[in-house]
Amino acid sequence: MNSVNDRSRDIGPFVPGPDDDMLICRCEEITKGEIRKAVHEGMWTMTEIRRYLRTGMGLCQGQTCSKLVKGIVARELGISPGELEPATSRVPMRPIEMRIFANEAKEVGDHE
Amino acid sequence: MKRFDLIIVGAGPSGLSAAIEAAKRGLDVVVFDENEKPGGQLFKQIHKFFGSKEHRAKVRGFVIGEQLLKEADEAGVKVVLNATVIGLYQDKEVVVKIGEEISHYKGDSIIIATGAAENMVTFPGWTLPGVIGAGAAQTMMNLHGVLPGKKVLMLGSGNVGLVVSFQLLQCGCEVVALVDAAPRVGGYGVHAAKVARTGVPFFLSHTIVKAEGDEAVSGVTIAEVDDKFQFIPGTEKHFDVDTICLAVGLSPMSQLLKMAGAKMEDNPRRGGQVPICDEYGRTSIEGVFVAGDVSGIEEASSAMIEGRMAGIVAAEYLGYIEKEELDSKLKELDCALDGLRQGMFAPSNRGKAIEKTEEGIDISTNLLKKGYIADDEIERFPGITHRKGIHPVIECTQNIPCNPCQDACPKKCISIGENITSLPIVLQDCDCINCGMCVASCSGQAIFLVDEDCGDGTATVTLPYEFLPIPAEGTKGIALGRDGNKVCEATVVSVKTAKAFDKTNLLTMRIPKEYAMSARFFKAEEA
Amino acid sequence: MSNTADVIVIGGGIIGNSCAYYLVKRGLSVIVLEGSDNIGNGGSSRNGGGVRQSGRDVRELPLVMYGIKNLWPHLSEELEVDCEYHQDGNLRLGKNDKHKEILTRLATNAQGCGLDVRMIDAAEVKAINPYLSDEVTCASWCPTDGHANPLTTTLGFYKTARMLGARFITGEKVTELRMVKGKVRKVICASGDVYEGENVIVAAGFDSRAILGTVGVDIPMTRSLLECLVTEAEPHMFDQMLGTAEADFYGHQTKHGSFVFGGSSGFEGCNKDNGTPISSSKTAPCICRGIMKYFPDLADAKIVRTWAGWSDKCADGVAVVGAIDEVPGLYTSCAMSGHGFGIGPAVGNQLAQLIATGTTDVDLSTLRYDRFKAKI
Amino acid sequence: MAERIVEHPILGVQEKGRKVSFFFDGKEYEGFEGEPIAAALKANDVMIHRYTKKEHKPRGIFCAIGRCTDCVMIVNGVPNVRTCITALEEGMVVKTQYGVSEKPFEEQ
Repeated sequence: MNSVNDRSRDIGPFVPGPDDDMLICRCEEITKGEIRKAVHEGMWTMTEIRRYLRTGMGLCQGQTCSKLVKGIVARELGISPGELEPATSRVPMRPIEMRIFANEAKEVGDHE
Repeated sequence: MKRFDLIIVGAGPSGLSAAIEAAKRGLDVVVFDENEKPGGQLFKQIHKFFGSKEHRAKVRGFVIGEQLLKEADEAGVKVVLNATVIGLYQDKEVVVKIGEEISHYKGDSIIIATGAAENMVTFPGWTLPGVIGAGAAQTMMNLHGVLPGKKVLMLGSGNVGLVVSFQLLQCGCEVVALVDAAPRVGGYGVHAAKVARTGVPFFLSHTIVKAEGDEAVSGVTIAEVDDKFQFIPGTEKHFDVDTICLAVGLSPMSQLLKMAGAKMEDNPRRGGQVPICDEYGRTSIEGVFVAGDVSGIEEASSAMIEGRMAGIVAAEYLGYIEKEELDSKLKELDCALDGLRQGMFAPSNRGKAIEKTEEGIDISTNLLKKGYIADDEIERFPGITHRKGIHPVIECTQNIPCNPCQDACPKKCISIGENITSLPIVLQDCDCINCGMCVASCSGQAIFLVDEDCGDGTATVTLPYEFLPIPAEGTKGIALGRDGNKVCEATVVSVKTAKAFDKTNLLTMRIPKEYAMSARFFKAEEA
Repeated sequence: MSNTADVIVIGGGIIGNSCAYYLVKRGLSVIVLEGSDNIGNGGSSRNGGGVRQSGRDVRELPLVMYGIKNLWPHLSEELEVDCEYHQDGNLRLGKNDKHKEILTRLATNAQGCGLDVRMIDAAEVKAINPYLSDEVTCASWCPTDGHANPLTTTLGFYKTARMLGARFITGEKVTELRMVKGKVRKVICASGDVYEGENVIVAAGFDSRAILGTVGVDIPMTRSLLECLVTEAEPHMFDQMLGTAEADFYGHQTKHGSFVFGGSSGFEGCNKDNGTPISSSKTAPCICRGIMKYFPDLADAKIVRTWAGWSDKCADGVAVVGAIDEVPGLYTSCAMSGHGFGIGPAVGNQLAQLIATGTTDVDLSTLRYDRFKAKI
Repeated sequence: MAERIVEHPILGVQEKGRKVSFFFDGKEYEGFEGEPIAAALKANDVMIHRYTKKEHKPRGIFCAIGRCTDCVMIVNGVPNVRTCITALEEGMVVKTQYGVSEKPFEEQ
C-alpha cells in the first residue's frame, strides 16, 4: 500500500476494556488486551502486531485469528479493517515435516 | 520440471468444473487437493440444491460431487488427492507435498480454487473443547459418521447455520436453539422453516454470553442484544449443551494468491481478502485465475459456473480455443450465473432489508425473526390455495432462483413463470394426482400435499420427511405447527419412498381437519 | 507537525530505530522515515537473530564487542520489551580440514582483539551440544556470543523511541538528499513531503546507495536475497547460537521453542522477487537437508514458515558506519553485509554519541566510507 | 457416550474400514482404520486433545479439517500431529499433549 502514515497521530489513550482477557490468537494465546495495548505502543500494522506479539505466528499461521486481530487493531486505530494490509502469506501453507520438505521428488512427473 | 497446461488448486465444485471445461478443450489438466476425498464441501452437503436444471437443482450436493468427479475423469483430468500445495512461487511454479515428498510443477496457467475458511467469533469459553465450527460438525457427521455432540446450540442463521442444524437433526442430535446476533434470519426462509417446524427455537438479536464448563462445554448462556450489539441485562437464557456450533460466515482462503504476488483487496462484499480480478477470474498475474469462494463468498452453484468460466478462459489464454468460442461460451455462462444471482438473497441485495417480494407481497416477519411463517401470514402467498381434494400447498414465500417444482408436476399444476425467482403458484385448473413429486423435488422442503377435508372430520397432510426411523403406518404421534409446537394428535397414514424421491420420504398424516393448514411436521414420540 | 528535526533518520530498521532511541535519549529531536509500511521491514526482521562476535572481521569486532559488553545485557529492561537475549555462546561448526583452517584463522584474529574464542574438538562440541551429528569434527567456541529476537528488539527500540518523542513516518520513501549552504539539509520523499534536519543518517539497507548517490556519495555494494525458515515449537534442546565455517547455515532455538535456521542455496546473489522479498522454491528444501545433516533429531520437526529478506552486501564484506566528511551533517550505516542485527544497538549508540558530542567510544575509522581502494 | 451414526437418512449405511485398536494415554480403544484419529477419539468420548502451553487450557476438535491445529496431539511420539486429518492405524499410540510435551506440566 505504501501510504504515508505518521505514527505520532493521536489515537487517544489506552483504556482497559472489560473483555481484554479474551483470548484471540488460539495458538499463541494472545489476548485482546495485549493486542490493544500493542497498538498504543505503536504497532499499527498487522505485520508489526504479528512480529511484536506473535499473533498468527503459531502452528496455524493465523488462519483462525487474523480476521479477529484485524478488527481489533482497526477499531483501536479508528480506521476500517479494509485499510489494514494483512500480514504476508508465506510458504508452507500447512506445517510440513523437515524430512518431507527436504525430500524433493527425484522423478518429477506423474503420481498416478 | 514437469509442466501442465493447467494446474488447479482445489478439487471442490469450482476447481472440478474448471478442470472439466479445460480438459474437454484439450488442455493437460491436473488438480491438487489437500484432502483425502475430492469434492470440497460438496460431500458434506446432503441437501438438494436450489436453482434450475442447468445449476443441477434438486440434486444433493454429494451427488453433484460424484457427477463432477465422473465428468472430470471422463475428460481426462488428473485429480491428485492428499496433495497439499505448500506454495505458489514466482513464474507459476507450484510446490506440492504428496506423500513423503515434495514435487515442483510448472503450470502454463493456474487456477486457484481453494475455497473459503470459516470465520470465528469470540466469547468467554470459546476455546473449550465442544465449541466447534459448523464445518467441523458437517465433516464429523457427514464424512466420518460420528455425532459431533448430543445437545447442540447453533450460532448463526445464515444458510450454513440453518443447513447444518437440519443435518444435526437428521443425525439424531438435539438442536436446543438457533441463535444469531442479527435481527433477521440470514439464510433462506425455507431452510429456516424446515428447522423451526421440528421444534428448534430461534433466538434472533441474541448472541452467546459465555460457554460454560471446566474441561469441555457443559452449557451455554445467551442473551438478547440491542441494535448496537450490546447485551441487554436480564435477558440471559441458559441451555445445557455439550456442543456449540459456530456458523458465522466464511472468508476466502486467498493466501496462495497473496503469496504469489497477486494484487489483493479487502472487499467486505466478497467476504474479506480477495484477489483483484475480472468477472471471469483473471487476476493481476498473467495466466493465474481464480474461481469459487476464494474470489468472493457465494454458493456452490455459482462456484461451479465460475469454475467453468475460468476453465474456458484458461483454454483461450493458452490458445486451445479461439476468441469466438470463448465469447459465446462466456455469454451462455453469464446468463446461468445471472440466473443464480437474483432474488432476495442476490449478492446485490446483501445488507438490504427487503420487506416485500417481487410480487409486492409483504415478506413474513415471523419467518425473518423466528424462522417460521405464522398461521395468519401464510394465506397471503400465491402457493397457498384451497380446494376440494388433494392439492399442493407451496409455502415458498421468498424470491429465490429455484424452479424444480415447476418441472416436477406431471400434470403441470405448478407454475413459476418467466422469472426463475418468482413465487410458485398452483394453477386454477390443477388436477393433482397425489404423486408427491412436487413435495420430493422441492429443495426447500416447502411443498405439502393437503386434503383439507376427507369427509370424516379429518384432513391429511403429506410432508417431506428425511429422518430416521421412518414411522410405520398407523403410528400415533403429534403434529407440530410451523413454529414447532404441538397443534394436535396425528396418525401416520403412509410413508412413501421411491427412487424418484431421492431419499425424501413422503409422510402422510391424518389430523383433525381444522389443523389442515397449520400442522406441518410429525413427531412419533410423546403421543 | 513540524517536518524539521535535529536529526532525520532514513530507514526504520534496527539501525534507524536504535539511532532514534539513543538520539532522543540524548535530548535531540528525531524524525525517522521508513519507506515501507512496516517498521523493521528489511533485514531487521529477516535474520537469524545472532548476537555474536566470533567469525566477524576484525574491523567491525570492536563495535560489536562494545555492544555485547555495554548494551545487550540490559536491553530488555531498558526497552521494556523482551528482546529474548541469550548469552549462551556460539558454536561455529566445521566438518573438515578446510573448515578448521578457516575457523582457526578467524579465532586467532579475534583473539588478537581480546575476544574469548577458541577452537574445540568434536568431543567438546558434543559436550556443549549433544544433539549435533558426528559430521561435526571441530568448532570455534565463543562463550560470550548469543542470540536475541530481532522482531521484538527492533520494535522495542521503535516503541521506546516513539514513546520518548521520536517521530516515525512509514510509507515515506526518500528519493533525494539536498544540500543547503554546504551542508546536508533537505530530505525529499516520493510523496512530495520534504523534511529538514541539521543531521541526516542514512540507514536504509541497499536503498542507501541510491539515496547517498543524490549527494555524490557511493558505497560499493550489492544485494542478495537470504532465506530462513522456522519450525513449530519444540521441547527445549539447546541455547547456543550456531553457525558454520562457510557461513552457509546458522540458527538457534528461540524462547518460544521454535527453531530459526538460515541457510544458503548458492543462488542468493541472483535471486529475484515479485515486489516483496519472497522465498525461492529451491532454498527451503536445501536448508532442511542442511539442518538434518547437523541435527538428525529435527527431521520430524514441522516447518511452519519460511521467509526471505534482502541483505546489502559491501564489496569487502564489512559495514560502512560513520560520518561522511565531504557532506557535513551526513552519516550512514549501511552495507551491513548480513551482520546488522547484533551490531545494531552499538551502531545506534555510537552514531548518536558522534552526532551529539563529536566523539565515539569505539574507533569507527576501520568502517569508513572512503576505505575502498582498487586491487592494484 | 458420543455415537457413531449407524444409518443416516440420506447417506445410508456408511462404509468404514477395518476395526483396529489403538492406545490413548495408555488405554486401549477401538476405531476404524483410515478414519481420522480425532473421529475415533470423538466416538470414544474423548474431548480433550491437549492442554495449552501458556495457560494450560484444554483444547479439542475445532475446525476438523486441518487448519486450526487445535486438535494436535502426540502420535507415536511425534508432537503437534493434527489428529483431524491423520488416519488412524492399528496400534497407534496417541497421547494428550501438554504444551509440546507428553509430560503433564507438573513433570515438565
